[in-house]
Amino acid sequence: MDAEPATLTLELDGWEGPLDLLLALARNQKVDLKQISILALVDQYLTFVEEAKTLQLELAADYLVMAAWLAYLKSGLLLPRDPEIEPSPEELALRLQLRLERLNAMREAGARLIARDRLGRDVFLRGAPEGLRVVRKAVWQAEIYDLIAAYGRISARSRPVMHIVANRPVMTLDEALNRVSRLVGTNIAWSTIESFLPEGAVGIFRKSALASSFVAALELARQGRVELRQKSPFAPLYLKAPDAGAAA
Amino acid sequence: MKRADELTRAVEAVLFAATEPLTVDAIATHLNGATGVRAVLEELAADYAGRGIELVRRGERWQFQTAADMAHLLRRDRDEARKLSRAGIETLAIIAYHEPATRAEIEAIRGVQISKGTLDVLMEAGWIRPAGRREVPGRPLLYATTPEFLLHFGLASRRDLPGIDDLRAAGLLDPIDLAMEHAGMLDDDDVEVENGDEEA
Amino acid sequence: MKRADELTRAVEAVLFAATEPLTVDAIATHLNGATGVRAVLEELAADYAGRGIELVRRGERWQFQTAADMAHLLRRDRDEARKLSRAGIETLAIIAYHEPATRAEIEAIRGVQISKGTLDVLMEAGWIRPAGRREVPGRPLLYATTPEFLLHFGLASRRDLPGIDDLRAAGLLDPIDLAMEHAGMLDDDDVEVENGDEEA
Repeated sequence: MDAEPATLTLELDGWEGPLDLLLALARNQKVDLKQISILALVDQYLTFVEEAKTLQLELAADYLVMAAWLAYLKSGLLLPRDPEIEPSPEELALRLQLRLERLNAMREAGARLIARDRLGRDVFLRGAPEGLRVVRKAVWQAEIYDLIAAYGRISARSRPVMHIVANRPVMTLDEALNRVSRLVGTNIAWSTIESFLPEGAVGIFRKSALASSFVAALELARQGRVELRQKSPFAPLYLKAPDAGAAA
Repeated sequence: MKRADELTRAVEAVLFAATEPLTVDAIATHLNGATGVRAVLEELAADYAGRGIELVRRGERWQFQTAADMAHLLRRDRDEARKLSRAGIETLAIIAYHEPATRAEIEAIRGVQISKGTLDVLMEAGWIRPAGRREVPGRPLLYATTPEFLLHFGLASRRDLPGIDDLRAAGLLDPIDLAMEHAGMLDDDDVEVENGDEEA
Repeated sequence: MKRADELTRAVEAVLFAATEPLTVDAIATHLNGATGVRAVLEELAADYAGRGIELVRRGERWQFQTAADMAHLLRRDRDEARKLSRAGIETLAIIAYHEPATRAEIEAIRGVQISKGTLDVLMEAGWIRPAGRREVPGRPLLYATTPEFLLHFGLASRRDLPGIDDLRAAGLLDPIDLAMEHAGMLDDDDVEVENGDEEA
């Protein structure tokens, strides 16, 4: 880092870009970065680039871009100040100095960090730790109800079972066909399908009667013996005898 | 802790970082031929006596180890509640009602084979135990419940298990389809009536 | 050595046997929910200060390790082959001192692009990790250090990073625009212009 300018040319590959090179040159001024002379730094950089050209070393483009920018900065700093030019050369110079300070700070911080007593290199953990083990132990859980219900389930499964079809209150399709075709003849206006169910039908029987009557209504509609109307799905279903004219 | 001199600190560090017990010579070599290592080791062993760490000699080699009476801390048991599987609870129920029972008998009653794992789990839970062998060809192992079984399920004895009649009374013996139908019918009825009201 | 009470001995034993640093909670859990572990740790750390073995805190975790000044006796340079490049060291320092930091921020400080490999190496070492995204256009990825970073470099926390207080006081961890404002050389309008110039 503290190499003389003469060796800098030879170690061109060692610089990580123009800022890195500038920092090395600035540190060569051997003053606090806050006190460095930006003009002197610019001169050193431009000299370095000239030398590299003389030695016909191939410089990366960013070194040349930086050289051009520094030459512009130098002229700005030397010429009488034009208040129209923004940002001012002084501002650009300060900015460059701040960047160098920051890079320098991080470079030094990195060096101090890496030189710390590092685990596995300078500081060691126990060579042969016994280790901590967590042994998972299953605690099985079941309730008395689960046990009894399980036995009930097995018994129900394995016990001989006699299947008896219960006598259920139903309305057969034939019954429904008779009933609906008979009633629809007596009713000229649109009537809901529920009005065709037997009076006082409740529970399972009412359900059965409704289902059978519905199928009966479809069958009668197919035969042209009844007309159906429903505004929308699940809306009440209306039945009526067909108009005399149409039926004929 | 006592202030330690440099040699003591060095011996301490070397032994701590070592991956195996070290002889006095090995330690001395590590410390560039230091002398007096043996005396330091004796002192250190006394220093650490009664702490959670101790320095011990095994033959000619020395090592730090966790204090012997703290060994139980290195292994921690953690209880994990786990629910018994359906096969597990059914197998347990059959053994409880029919004990002692062989595996073949359990399978005959369940109508399905049981895996070895199922009996193992019940054994691990401490609820069943081997109870001799049935004196028939093949001498199959018999299984019976344990006192822990009664304890866990809050039973004074196996006679407290509800009998078949009790199960029937509780509806636990109803064939499944009929029980479902009952439940289903009731639900449907409720829905029906409501819909009717809404339409009206 | 001082006589130690049972909790102290237990904490000592558990930490000594552990293969990785432990949090206060992890120790307490291992000791079946013991309380007062933190106080015991502080005491133990003081107890061991100046011995060849030390009890140290790294982030939220505690561990025993050899004393740093014993390094000359124990140093092993096996890892020198994997020596970090200068780019790697600087990138790590920038992330550690500025965390969280985006790649663009790292590049702005270093004045060069960083190759993908540099971040990969640091990530592979387990010292940095992605830490969300900065909510600005492009939503760039943020990088931060890990608990292993503290462990490896022997830091109790990021506040222990060498010289971090001085750097912060000197404003060297602030972005350049902020420093320019402090210097009274920048109005808001200039910010845009500057960014373009920096690349020059």
